[in-house]
Amino acid sequence: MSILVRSDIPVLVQGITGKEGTFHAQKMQGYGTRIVAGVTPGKGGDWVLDEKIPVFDTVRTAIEATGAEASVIFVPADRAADAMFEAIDAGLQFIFCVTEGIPMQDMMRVKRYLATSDTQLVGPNSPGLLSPGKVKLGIIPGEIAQPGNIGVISRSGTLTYEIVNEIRKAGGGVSTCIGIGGDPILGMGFVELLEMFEDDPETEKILMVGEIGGRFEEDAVKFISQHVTKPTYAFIVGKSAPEGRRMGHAGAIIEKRAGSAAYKIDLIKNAGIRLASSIEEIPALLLKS
Amino acid sequence: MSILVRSDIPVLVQGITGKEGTFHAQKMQGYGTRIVAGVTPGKGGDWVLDEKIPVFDTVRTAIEATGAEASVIFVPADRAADAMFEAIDAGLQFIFCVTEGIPMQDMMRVKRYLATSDTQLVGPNSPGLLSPGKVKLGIIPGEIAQPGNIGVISRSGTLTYEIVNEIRKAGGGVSTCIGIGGDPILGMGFVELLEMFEDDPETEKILMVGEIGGRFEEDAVKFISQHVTKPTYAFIVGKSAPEGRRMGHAGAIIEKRAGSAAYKIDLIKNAGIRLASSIEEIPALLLKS
Amino acid sequence: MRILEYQSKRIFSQYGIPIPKGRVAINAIIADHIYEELKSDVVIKAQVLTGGRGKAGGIRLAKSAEQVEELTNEILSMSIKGLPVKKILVEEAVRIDQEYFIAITTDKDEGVPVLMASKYGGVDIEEIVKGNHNALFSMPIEPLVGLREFQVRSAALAIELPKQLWHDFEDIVLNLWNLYRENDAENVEINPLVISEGNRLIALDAKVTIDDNAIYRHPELSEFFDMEEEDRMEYMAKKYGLSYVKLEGNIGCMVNGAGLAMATLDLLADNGGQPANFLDIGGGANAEKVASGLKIILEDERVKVILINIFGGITRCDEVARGILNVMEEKHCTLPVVIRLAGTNSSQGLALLQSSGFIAAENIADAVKLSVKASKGKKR
Amino acid sequence: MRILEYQSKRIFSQYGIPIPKGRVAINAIIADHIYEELKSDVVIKAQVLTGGRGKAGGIRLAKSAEQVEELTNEILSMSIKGLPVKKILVEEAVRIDQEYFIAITTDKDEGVPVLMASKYGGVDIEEIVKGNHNALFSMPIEPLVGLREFQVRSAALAIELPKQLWHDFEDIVLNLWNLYRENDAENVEINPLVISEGNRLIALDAKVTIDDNAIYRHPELSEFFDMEEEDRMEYMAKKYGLSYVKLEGNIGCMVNGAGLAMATLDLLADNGGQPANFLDIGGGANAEKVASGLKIILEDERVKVILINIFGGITRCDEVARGILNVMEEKHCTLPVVIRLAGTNSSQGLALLQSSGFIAAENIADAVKLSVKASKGKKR
Repeated sequence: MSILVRSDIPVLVQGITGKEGTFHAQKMQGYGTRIVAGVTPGKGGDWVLDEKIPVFDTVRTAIEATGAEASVIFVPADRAADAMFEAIDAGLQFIFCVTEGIPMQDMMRVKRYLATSDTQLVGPNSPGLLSPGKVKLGIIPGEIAQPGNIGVISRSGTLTYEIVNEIRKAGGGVSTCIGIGGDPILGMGFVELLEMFEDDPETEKILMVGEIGGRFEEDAVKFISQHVTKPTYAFIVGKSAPEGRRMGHAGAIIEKRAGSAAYKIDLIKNAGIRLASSIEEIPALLLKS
Repeated sequence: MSILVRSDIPVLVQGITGKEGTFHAQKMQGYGTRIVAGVTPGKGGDWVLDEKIPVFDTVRTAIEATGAEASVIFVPADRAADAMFEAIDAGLQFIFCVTEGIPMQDMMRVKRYLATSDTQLVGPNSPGLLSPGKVKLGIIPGEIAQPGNIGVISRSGTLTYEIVNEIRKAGGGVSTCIGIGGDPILGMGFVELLEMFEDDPETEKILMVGEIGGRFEEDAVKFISQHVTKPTYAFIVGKSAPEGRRMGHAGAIIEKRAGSAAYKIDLIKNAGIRLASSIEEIPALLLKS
Repeated sequence: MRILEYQSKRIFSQYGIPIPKGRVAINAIIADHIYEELKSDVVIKAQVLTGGRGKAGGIRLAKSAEQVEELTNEILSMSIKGLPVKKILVEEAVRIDQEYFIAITTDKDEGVPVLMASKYGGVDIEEIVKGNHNALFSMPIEPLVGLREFQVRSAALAIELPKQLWHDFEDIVLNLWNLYRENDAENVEINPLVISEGNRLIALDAKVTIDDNAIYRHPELSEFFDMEEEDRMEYMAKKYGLSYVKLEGNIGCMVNGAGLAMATLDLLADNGGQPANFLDIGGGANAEKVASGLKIILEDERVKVILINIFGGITRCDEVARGILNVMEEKHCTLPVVIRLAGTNSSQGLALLQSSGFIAAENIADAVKLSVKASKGKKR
Repeated sequence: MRILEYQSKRIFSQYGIPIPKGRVAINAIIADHIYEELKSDVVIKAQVLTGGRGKAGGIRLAKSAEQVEELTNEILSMSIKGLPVKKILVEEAVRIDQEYFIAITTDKDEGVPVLMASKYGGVDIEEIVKGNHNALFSMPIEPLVGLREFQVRSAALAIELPKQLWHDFEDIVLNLWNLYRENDAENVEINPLVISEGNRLIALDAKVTIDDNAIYRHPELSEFFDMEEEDRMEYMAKKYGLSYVKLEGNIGCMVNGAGLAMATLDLLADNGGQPANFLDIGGGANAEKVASGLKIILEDERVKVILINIFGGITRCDEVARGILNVMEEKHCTLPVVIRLAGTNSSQGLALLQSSGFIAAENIADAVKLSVKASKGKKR
């Protein structure tokens, strides 16, 4: 089974009639995911995906009619916060938000509203979740991974594809691969997912792919040191990135807490987590042990 | 012991340098309540109540210096919502808000913020709490009640004084008397306090004083029927009040759910709760049984 | 604070909510002038703070200058539910294809705003809702989040609004929310919101009620507070920060605290008395406020006896006594006055009043009985 | 989007935050005109999007028309941290009794705004804070509640602001919050906020940064987006919705996804290559967007080889190939181009590029090695 969601979870797609929504709803369905409904305001009553999947105007009506428990969001950035509010309000268990470019203050408010609910949010700017051979929510290409025992969590989209693909080419497989999203303000972080991988019987090793900026990796390292017993591996990108631009003194003061790649790599090494120094190294490192 | 607060709880007074704040801080102190600090923005560093009680600019600094756990608020209506936000943010356990006339939308926001905290709010527009011979927080005159076994909860101020005074004159006594406040949007309702009275070893009978409007009494009757084993008495005022003014259709639709005195009285009678039909009747009804 | 339709529409218009063209008038000359300006049939609408204007004949269609004059004069001579019509709104007549009800009101029990909508607008929505719960869409609004677009769409779906109008509807309802939020409204209501000419949404009527407790921070709204539309005594009471409601009887009541005031009224009724008013002077009233309250009662010519019932807590009885003495001296009041003082500083208060000829009562029951007795005596 | 001091101050002034009198100038004639208007000594301040202007001599006091002319010409001929000064702000010189630092910024880790204040304004606050944690007051703001008055008072207390100025300070900071909130700012900062003439608070400097993702809903701010102040390539990238950062090397990189782009840059560095830029074309880029990205790289004369690394997910490799072909034909590019395509529709993409003379790479490692090799070859 995948972490987080069960393989037969009924899924709705917000923004299903848009170009990306349609394309990826098809891909998900093709992979075996139970797409049961779409939501596009003003398009309620239409049918999509070979006229087999009903479209609704609101998330609530979609849930009432189809029992959907999770949503994948492809709504454009200017309406995506509202789509998340709607999904949370309607009581969905899981939201995977693929949309990128959501205004930061919108996302702050979504996150606070989320905290008052039982909904779990992955993203925004997340490629979603792929459990090879079982279920796919989001946009991770299905063909890049095969079933296996490695759990992958990442802040990136394409970098994750690259890595998972290399692992596959080297003969390795993945239990679940999940992207928490590339934005600074996110729903779930590494920690919650590390906990799930630790508890997941199909996962034997965990790979964390991190980046410069933010505190996600720092929190993760702390959690791994204290709570994760499975072998854990890390890869951090951004070593050669120039210092980010300042938003003035206040920004610099705040950002100081966040880490450079060097700082994060030090933390990881000091915690005894195995570190890959390049993409090429990853498959060997994970598969030899 | 009083319900809700222990007798030696350290108390700060927000708005202590105002006319009412000073007057009632003195009265509370005279009654034996442990007033440890006052808060008036801009007056930090002053001393009041015979130069024995320090005044602070913020609730946080007051707590740090004195360990206050509860606040009684006398701040004017236009600043009272902010005073509550500050008290909640500072992590006080209890707030008793005496101020009346707070704008409704302010109070909506306070109430939602409150829900994210562990603070318990009584009021606004509440006379506070009096546990005769033990502790007094708020403005209930100390001399009107003597210690006893009757727990009194009410939406009114002066009506409660009247009733408690009549009980005293008839030889009866009170365990704790508390006013939830006369406003439509309040912190604690009857239900939470009924539960405490039910659990309070010093309370043997409970008197609830209700009014027209709102759903407090309806909720209370349901709770009493299901959870209260102690003899419970009720008195409802507003039988002769004319129908409230409408705010338009929408207001009327909403208000319909709220009750007239006749509706509430019916509920009470049907639930087998003993009802006093006038103030005069109350002492006899409570003391004979 | 309730405000008149034309005032509400002025605010609507500031918030970009479409309304019919039109203006307010106080006589037929102005009404005719507006009619000429609008170059269309007009609707003439009585401006009074009550519902049921249509049924009472206070909303009429005029198709000529003669009709405008005639109907204006007719409506301006009416009283609706006891309220004299002093102003009319003259508006272009709008073709109505469909009528909806839409409101943002306050659910005080839950402490949240509520978005309401119905496809049965224009008629007595309360009655329709009573008979059919599905006729009304209702959704709470999280106070810290505010109205969200998806909630507006849910409403549009529920009232079966044609989809090509969803975008305009979203604008209108979000603006209605901004109006509610930024003006400390208790209630904002459009009934009916109409589809006109197939594709335009227009607010044909407008109701706005502002939270009295918050008026201090909206000085720009005070121009809407129209003394002429209010009862004179209620206006005075509001001005002094007192809570006053006119009733039908002859016993003028002044009490501190709403609960005690209601209990006093109940007891009066139980004893066969008829209160002339509800008057709560609130907590911590000083002599001046007491005096204002008493003056309002004295304005009421129906009053045959005055009952003052004070239980001092935050209010001090000596202050109350001082207020009473000041007014009685100034106004040379000859009415019987029953006074009951208890609680904070009551002995000082009673001492002040001792030599003034008031009827002192021991307790509330006593006070009520003495008042009822006096109210049944001879006229002043 | 960072905006210049004079633009930030224009917004401050819209929000009622007091600033010194003054205006922007682009030459000594205008500067002198402003000096004559102000009838006071003036401060001439270089308008560039970087800190350290003071230390670089970009902020100067002028006490006469001659000085104004001289200093204006001097400053307008400067570059500060590589940025040429094209505009100056000429402001009345203000007496400074005390300097504070005040900011509302965004704590992205916690997802909340933060109110910051310090009594050590005017100098390098970061350094002071590093040495002394008590030097900085910092308090999170609940996003759904907004900044509360008590938080502002807590700040005033922490920075030991004289109490007679608390009321003005509250107004300034609450307005700063409104500015932050209503304009989708990431950061708003006053450093220093000064006490002048004993009792006036004035914002001597102003920094405002707007969230790039939210600029679409603030069309009124677009006038502040000053192309001349931006790097030409960064400006183009922003226009096309691409994420571009100029670097020091000669390998032009175009990658989809920030993570993969960073990994590519890291690998280039590991292999002794020097990237000329970071360029993320984002998710789901179409041929047009790809073409725009490529054109930006081609604008950069330092570039000796182009590395295109695409792992198609939401992005389709055939679209990418089409975009590349269009540009290459249009621009007659003769640079070596290393292309690596994988994932969604990669075989179609490779087929399209087959006959075009690009260097095709198997994987990222391969692509990087080929690019580094090409970058060390002869000049174009």
